[in-house]
Amino acid sequence: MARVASEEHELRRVIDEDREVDGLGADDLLAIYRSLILLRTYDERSVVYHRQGRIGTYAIFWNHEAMQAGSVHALADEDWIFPSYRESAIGLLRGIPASTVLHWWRGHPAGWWNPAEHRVASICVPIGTHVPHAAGLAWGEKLKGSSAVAIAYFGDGATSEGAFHEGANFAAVMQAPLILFCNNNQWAISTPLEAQTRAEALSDKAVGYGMPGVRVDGGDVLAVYEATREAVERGRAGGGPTFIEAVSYRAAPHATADDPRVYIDLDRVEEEKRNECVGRYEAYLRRLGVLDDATAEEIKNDALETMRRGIAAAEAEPEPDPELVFDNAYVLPPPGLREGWDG
Amino acid sequence: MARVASEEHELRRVIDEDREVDGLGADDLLAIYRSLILLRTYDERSVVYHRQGRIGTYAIFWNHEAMQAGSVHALADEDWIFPSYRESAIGLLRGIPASTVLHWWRGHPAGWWNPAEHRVASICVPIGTHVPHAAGLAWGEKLKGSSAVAIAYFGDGATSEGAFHEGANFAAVMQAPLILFCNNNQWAISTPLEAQTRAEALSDKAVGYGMPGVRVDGGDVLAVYEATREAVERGRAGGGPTFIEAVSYRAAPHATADDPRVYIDLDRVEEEKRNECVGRYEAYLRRLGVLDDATAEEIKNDALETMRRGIAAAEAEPEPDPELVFDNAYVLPPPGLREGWDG
Amino acid sequence: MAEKFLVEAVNDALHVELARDETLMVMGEDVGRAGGVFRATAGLRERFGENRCVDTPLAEAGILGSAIGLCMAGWRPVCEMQYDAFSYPCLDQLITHVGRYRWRTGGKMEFPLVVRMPYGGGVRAPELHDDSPEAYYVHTPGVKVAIPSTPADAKGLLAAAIRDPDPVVVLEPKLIYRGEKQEVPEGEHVVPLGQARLAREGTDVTLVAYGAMVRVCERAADELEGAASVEVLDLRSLRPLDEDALLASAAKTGRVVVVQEAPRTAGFGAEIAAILAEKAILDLHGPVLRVTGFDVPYPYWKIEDRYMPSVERVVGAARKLLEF
Amino acid sequence: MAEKFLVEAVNDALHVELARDETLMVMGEDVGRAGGVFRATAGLRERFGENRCVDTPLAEAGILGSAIGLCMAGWRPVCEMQYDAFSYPCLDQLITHVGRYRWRTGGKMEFPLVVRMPYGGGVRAPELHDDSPEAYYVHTPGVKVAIPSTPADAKGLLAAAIRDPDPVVVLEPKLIYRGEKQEVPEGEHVVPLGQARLAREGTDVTLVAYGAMVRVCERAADELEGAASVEVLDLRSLRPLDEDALLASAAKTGRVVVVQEAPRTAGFGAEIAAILAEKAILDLHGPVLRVTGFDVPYPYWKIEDRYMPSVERVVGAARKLLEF
Ligand SMILES: Cc1ncc(C[n+]2csc(CCOP(=O)(O)OP(=O)(O)O)c2C)c(N)n1
Ligand SMILES: Cc1ncc(C[n+]2csc(CCOP(=O)(O)OP(=O)(O)O)c2C)c(N)n1
Ligand SMILES: [Mg+2]
Ligand SMILES: [Mg+2]
Repeated sequence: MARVASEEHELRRVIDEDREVDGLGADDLLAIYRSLILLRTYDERSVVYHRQGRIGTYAIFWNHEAMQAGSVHALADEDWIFPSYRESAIGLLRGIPASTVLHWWRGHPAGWWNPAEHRVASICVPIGTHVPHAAGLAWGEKLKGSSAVAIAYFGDGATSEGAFHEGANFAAVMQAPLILFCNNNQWAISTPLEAQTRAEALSDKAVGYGMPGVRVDGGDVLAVYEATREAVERGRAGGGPTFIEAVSYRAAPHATADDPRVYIDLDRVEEEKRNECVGRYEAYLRRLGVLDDATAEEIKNDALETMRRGIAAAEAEPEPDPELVFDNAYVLPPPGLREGWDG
Repeated sequence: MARVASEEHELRRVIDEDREVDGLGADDLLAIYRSLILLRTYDERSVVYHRQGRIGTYAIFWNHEAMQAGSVHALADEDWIFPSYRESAIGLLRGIPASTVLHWWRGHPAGWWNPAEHRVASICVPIGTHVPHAAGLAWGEKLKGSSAVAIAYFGDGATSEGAFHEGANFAAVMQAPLILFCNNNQWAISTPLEAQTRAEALSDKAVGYGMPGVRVDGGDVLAVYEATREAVERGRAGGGPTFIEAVSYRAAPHATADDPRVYIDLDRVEEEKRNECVGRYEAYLRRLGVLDDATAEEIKNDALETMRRGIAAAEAEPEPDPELVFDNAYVLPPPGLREGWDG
Repeated sequence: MAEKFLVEAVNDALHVELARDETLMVMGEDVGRAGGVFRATAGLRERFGENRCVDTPLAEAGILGSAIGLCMAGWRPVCEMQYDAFSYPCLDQLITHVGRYRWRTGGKMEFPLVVRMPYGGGVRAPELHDDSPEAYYVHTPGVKVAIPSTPADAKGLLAAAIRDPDPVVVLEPKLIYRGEKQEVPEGEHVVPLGQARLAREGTDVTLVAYGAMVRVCERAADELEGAASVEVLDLRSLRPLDEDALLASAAKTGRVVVVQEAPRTAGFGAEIAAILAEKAILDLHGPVLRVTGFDVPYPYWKIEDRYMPSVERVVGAARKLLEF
Repeated sequence: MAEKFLVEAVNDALHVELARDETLMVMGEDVGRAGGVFRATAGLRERFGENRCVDTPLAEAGILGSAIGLCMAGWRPVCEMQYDAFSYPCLDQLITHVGRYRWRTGGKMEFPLVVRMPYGGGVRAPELHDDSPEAYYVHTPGVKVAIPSTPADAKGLLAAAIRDPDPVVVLEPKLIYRGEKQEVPEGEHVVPLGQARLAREGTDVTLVAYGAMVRVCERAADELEGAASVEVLDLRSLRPLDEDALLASAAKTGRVVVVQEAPRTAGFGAEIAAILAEKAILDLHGPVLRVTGFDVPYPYWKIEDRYMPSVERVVGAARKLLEF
């Protein structure tokens, strides 16, 4: 009976093994730290803004920062990012202003960016449905002879969707340079991983698509970086897609509207919180002597300042023109579109 | 990188290894032969009937008989069969009259049977979409405490569909007693297997669902029987679903409307035809001394007679009442359904 | 009778029906452990066990497809789609199989399944949490569609859908899930499919609506108080449709405005207008007007109120008709 | 000008457009090696290579979903769905993404993709090879829909769809794929979206149709010759819709019959009737009548002709209207 050897299921780790990643100098390590802090700060401030009624329902990504920052650092600027709602702020790492993402969560049209500008696709709300988009983009870039790769982020729950399956298979068949990045935080809202799949590991799915599948500790930003870098290199070299399963844990509610107490084991959550990804990396950098208090402080203040300016800018934005109801749907709108409009 | 050991990809064989299958006596072997001949005869006659204009477009299953007969013989009467169009006549092995199936291909309402009667679901035309049905049925039987299992037939092409994926995953998560029987005839109309998947073997997909996956020679009716029997036993014992990849070759056109000459290698087809499944089994039985000329002749004549009577009965059936347009859609039809009817 | 929110009435119906019929099961994403993201299925898993209130994998086509198989095994599944727009992955199963399987069996088998989901806009949510997909469902042969606008009807129509031998899609207006508490009959309560409700009687103009738009019409009626006597017809079920009630009201007032949140083109409002154009042409004192959403993606929520049919737009249409 | 079958005109359009625009690519199941099950894509792979005429895996949502990504990479994909009913698995991508992605980018990106497919009944095929799904498509915001009824229009509308900067679904009536050869302009030929075609001029009654139903209406007009002067309006595109042509014809004849193969409820015929009920009410001499398929699964082919709108049913409706 076909099965994957169990050593394949071991998680790649860097931090806990106190390894170093080839080719990463102190500047790189600090850049990664900066990204982690920016994301963490974005997330924590957003929860506060939500409580203050300044943004709408918000999907928290606390303890997911290592997966996002680690993987993005392995990309080149030409590479495309396809985020789900869980990676709503990943564009910050590509220069999208915090105010833009805050606008998105404020239901303001200014929250929508031009994907081509930063090579960050629109935030995908319906689970797994962006995987075929990313496959098509990666395939299309390859057809053009470009060296760009694409990365699609999705959760453990997404692997149950037909769209994920069709996209993964397309990527494999077309040998598209796509990284299928699975954030396995072990929950899909209230549904635990064992009610989602019987696979021993989600990375085993790769075998059925004929693509490499790897598993990393999703709380280890350097392991994520390293695994993604390999996948990017493979894709750029014509080796097709890679499935990365990053194993972590959703240590916060699914979203601000969710109350996990009815379904989650709070002790486990506390345990995971103690091992959260930013602190782990920070301790590692301090062990290495790359980070000192002053630098850490400065980076955190920068991030806070970015958020302060972001929310101020978002709140300073005038209320949107209702005419935007009609503006962006068609290049050549059909006549009669405004039938019944009272504007 | 996760992969399945290559010995797992070897095809289970019985006939070519001149093995015998435990527990199968001469009567069983002849019963299987009878089924093979019935299916073969149905298929060959249907192609003739189509040429004669007596049935409509028809999906040929020549050289698929071993997969169908071998697996059905491993089922008990309580078990459910979910056929695709490629297994249109599989119900014959459960006592559905040939005339019924011929009606189906004649576009006559008498071609639709009551699935509950023979535990054979309706022929599924849209690819892969019956896999979730079979998963639901198997799960539902299990919930009732019944010991029935279900088998769903689908092609290599079907494994690309989201519906296949969602159904397979449901079966695994619910530990439903389902056999996912993949007829890998290496073509989906004109699309060859290598344009369908990059998997080394379709059975590798099982790993990603956390279910056993096995590979058999689809031209070897006893290997198919044996593999299915194991899967049935596992399902009945609470061991959940099994994926069976039966490797064969589509040695006939996809359907009567298809002209494979534009896309297929005809030499390869001729080679496969020489090794077709009924002849292989017949030779085996003769080697074993289980089959002699007289018995073979009688069985073939019986099958021909079944078809003669089947087509006669189908053709004797009165033209359907047009009122059937409205009859079967709802138990409690909404008013106004016949608005505009000129009957 | 207790006062309940609409979503509580849904929950009540599920409790009552699951207790009444052992073959009933509820399934969907997060319906079990969490009791549903709107808590429509709260308490069911605790009371009826995890086999009768099932947290499924995240796969809408898998949910609806396996529900078909469950029907074949003798179960009556009530499937939840978490939100309107997340039901689209199940459209293939719905169109291809749910609406056709009974027909395919020559009428020999029944597929008494229910698909229920929160639907509609106005809730300040990220995109794809706001759609009104009823036209996709009602255009699909073999499927019935019900849409309550009050807590009592939410309970009664869901019970009717559950007991109906045919597949029924029940769309629950999430905007008013916790809008206003109203009396809901205790215990078994069934509102037959196919009977419209005269939410308000009047003689000058009829406002035809369903779901959350019924309240918009009622408020429009209030606004027109004095100027015109307004009838509000709550369709309650789109298939079977209570054509008699529609035609009777059109005959009485001679003026009809149809209100729907969904995009305009080929929405259910068009069907209502078409029926009137076919069967009430001599009764009409003026055009049949539609107040609808627009043929554009449901907008960013900061401006969603301008997309949704408003009291003003409905009043405007009614006035136009009255002055015609 | 050469005489061509409708499906040959489709093939011609693809040849011309692929040659004209290097960013165009054709993709779908069996479009390459086999040239399509109806041979609509014959010769493309040989001429333009396997990268511009791609045999995809068997996955409709995968096809349409990856087409979105291809657009983002600068390609203009023309996706084939092998048959009408096999397009349903792509509805989720269509509704959720194809129609919304441009909007989502604040109007910054274009998604100039085309989905084309054979559609409609009457071809003596097994089930699910006969559907008329236009209502699902035209109800979907952000998407345009064109349906040719002649070989020349099949070429011209497909070219227009390909050149249109928005997503367009083109439904090709397979019943008349090889119905009648007609003149088709050579080389580039574009029929703009949104312009109806007066297939026949008349003064007493208007028959409104599209696709294969246009011929049924023409035959009905023949039948009524002498009894009435019949106008036949071929809509050619459902969105954008040529409302002016519709209203002009209704104003001229005062009597309108709408014909569609699709199930009746909330089909596109309802939209036409609703527009007339809204904007032509004073022009109408009688009800707007619909001749349609029924709200049941498309039937077994032995009796499909009784489901399809027939010349008799159209003539009957027209007579009823003339006698009203
Ligand atoms: C197609 C679809 N179905 C349902 C939902 C509702 N929903 C939002 S998040 C979520 C759980 C997703 O879990 P997972 O894929 O593990 O990602 P995570 O939220 O854990 O990052 C669900 C069911 C949706 N957004 N899209
Ligand atoms: C959803 C869907 N898409 C497309 C088709 C058209 N179609 C019919 S058979 C076929 C190929 C199927 O190949 P495979 O799954 O390998 O089964 P086989 O025919 O080889 O037995 C296709 C594309 C269909 N029936 N359903
Ligand atoms: Mg998750
Ligand atoms: Mg095949």
